[in-house]
Amino acid sequence: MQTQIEIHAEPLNIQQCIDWVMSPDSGGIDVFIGTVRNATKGKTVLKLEFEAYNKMAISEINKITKQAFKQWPVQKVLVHHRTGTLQVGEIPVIIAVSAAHRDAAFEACRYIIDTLKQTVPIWKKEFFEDGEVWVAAHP
Amino acid sequence: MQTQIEIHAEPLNIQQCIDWVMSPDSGGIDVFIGTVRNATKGKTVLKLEFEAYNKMAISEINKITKQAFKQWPVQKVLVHHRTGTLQVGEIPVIIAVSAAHRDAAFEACRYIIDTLKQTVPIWKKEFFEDGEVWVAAHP
Amino acid sequence: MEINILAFGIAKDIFGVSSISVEVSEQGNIATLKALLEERYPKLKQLASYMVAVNNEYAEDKLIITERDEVAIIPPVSGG
Amino acid sequence: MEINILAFGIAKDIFGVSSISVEVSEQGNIATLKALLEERYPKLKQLASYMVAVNNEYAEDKLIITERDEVAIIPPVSGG
Repeated sequence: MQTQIEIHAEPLNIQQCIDWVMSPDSGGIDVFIGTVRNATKGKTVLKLEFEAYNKMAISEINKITKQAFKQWPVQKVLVHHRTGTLQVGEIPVIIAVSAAHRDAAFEACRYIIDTLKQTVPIWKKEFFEDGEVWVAAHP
Repeated sequence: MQTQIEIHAEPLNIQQCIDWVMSPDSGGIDVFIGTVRNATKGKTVLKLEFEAYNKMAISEINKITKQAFKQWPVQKVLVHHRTGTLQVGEIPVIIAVSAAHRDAAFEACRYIIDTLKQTVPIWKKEFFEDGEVWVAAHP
Repeated sequence: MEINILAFGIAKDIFGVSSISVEVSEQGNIATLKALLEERYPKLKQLASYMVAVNNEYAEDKLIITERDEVAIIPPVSGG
Repeated sequence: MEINILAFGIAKDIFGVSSISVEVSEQGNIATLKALLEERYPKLKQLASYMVAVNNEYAEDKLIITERDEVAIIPPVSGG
């Protein structure tokens, strides 16, 4: 039962994340990698900016990973989130979960990204050709 | 809608697999990585051997990925399976799926590994201290 | 008492700065604070929703604020 | 007619080789072949199950085999 949580402005390293969750007693790893898409609702996206309330975000992610360990027999859980300006194709988030059996890895990984998007104080601004908008801010 | 299927005896390369499925119009990638576990049902595993009926295995995996494209709006699907002798911690299988939205990526990835384990002609022999056994061969 | 308030995301745009100071009565709670802020920054009311965090935890309306607390405005999150 | 049969996994261990030849009557189908093989290799009947593939496709019992077909014994799979 080990957790690694990081929020920083450096590019995320997929291989390092996966290496960290691997272990001889795990049989399966599920990894979710978010990537910056070139369009949203049909509008071209130029870039994204992510801002985090770091201390609280770490604390909220920690709650989520603790809950994942309670709900599923998982072995190692990693959540890395990037902040700052990201271009199309870059990676804002990596979640990796190892477990003896794949069910737990898939379900915990899915739970973590779904809950992260609901509760963790990180904000995304989308930049279009004709302006910019904080995602989800307005009804 | 692109697919890459490979079965070979060389070590699988996680980073290459993920790079291949990434694309500017995808927003999420789900990756499943199988790893050789050090024990099965409480018995220490020394190593595994994988054998494949290559041509038919490729054809069966192709059926699975086609079905995934039918069922979910996914963009790129990759399945790499290794054969030969694998030590504990090594990687027999990588499945990577990119999609505009994460639901499709998670569900298709899960479907592909679950179905691969049921229908694709690949066999695994487990080596223990006191003998060896073809997995699932006997009731 | 003087309460320092951190702002993130669109809240920072609405305040125009990343932190502001507001005068809250002793025994003032989160509801008091929200009413004060919405009066001064009516655009807060146009948000889909917003929360207040105290010492890195989401706070309920009835929580009493003290001068030593770290208070932050949390507009709708959109990480991931 | 002479049918060449590929064997994988535990079927290879049961046959002792990775491919065998069996004499099947003209118009013989998969069921005929299975009966022949189970008589010669009774251990096949102890498997959890096994399938026959013809030209890289799982074949039903009633499929007629021809000399040009690629036939393989598929014991329970365990990839992944």
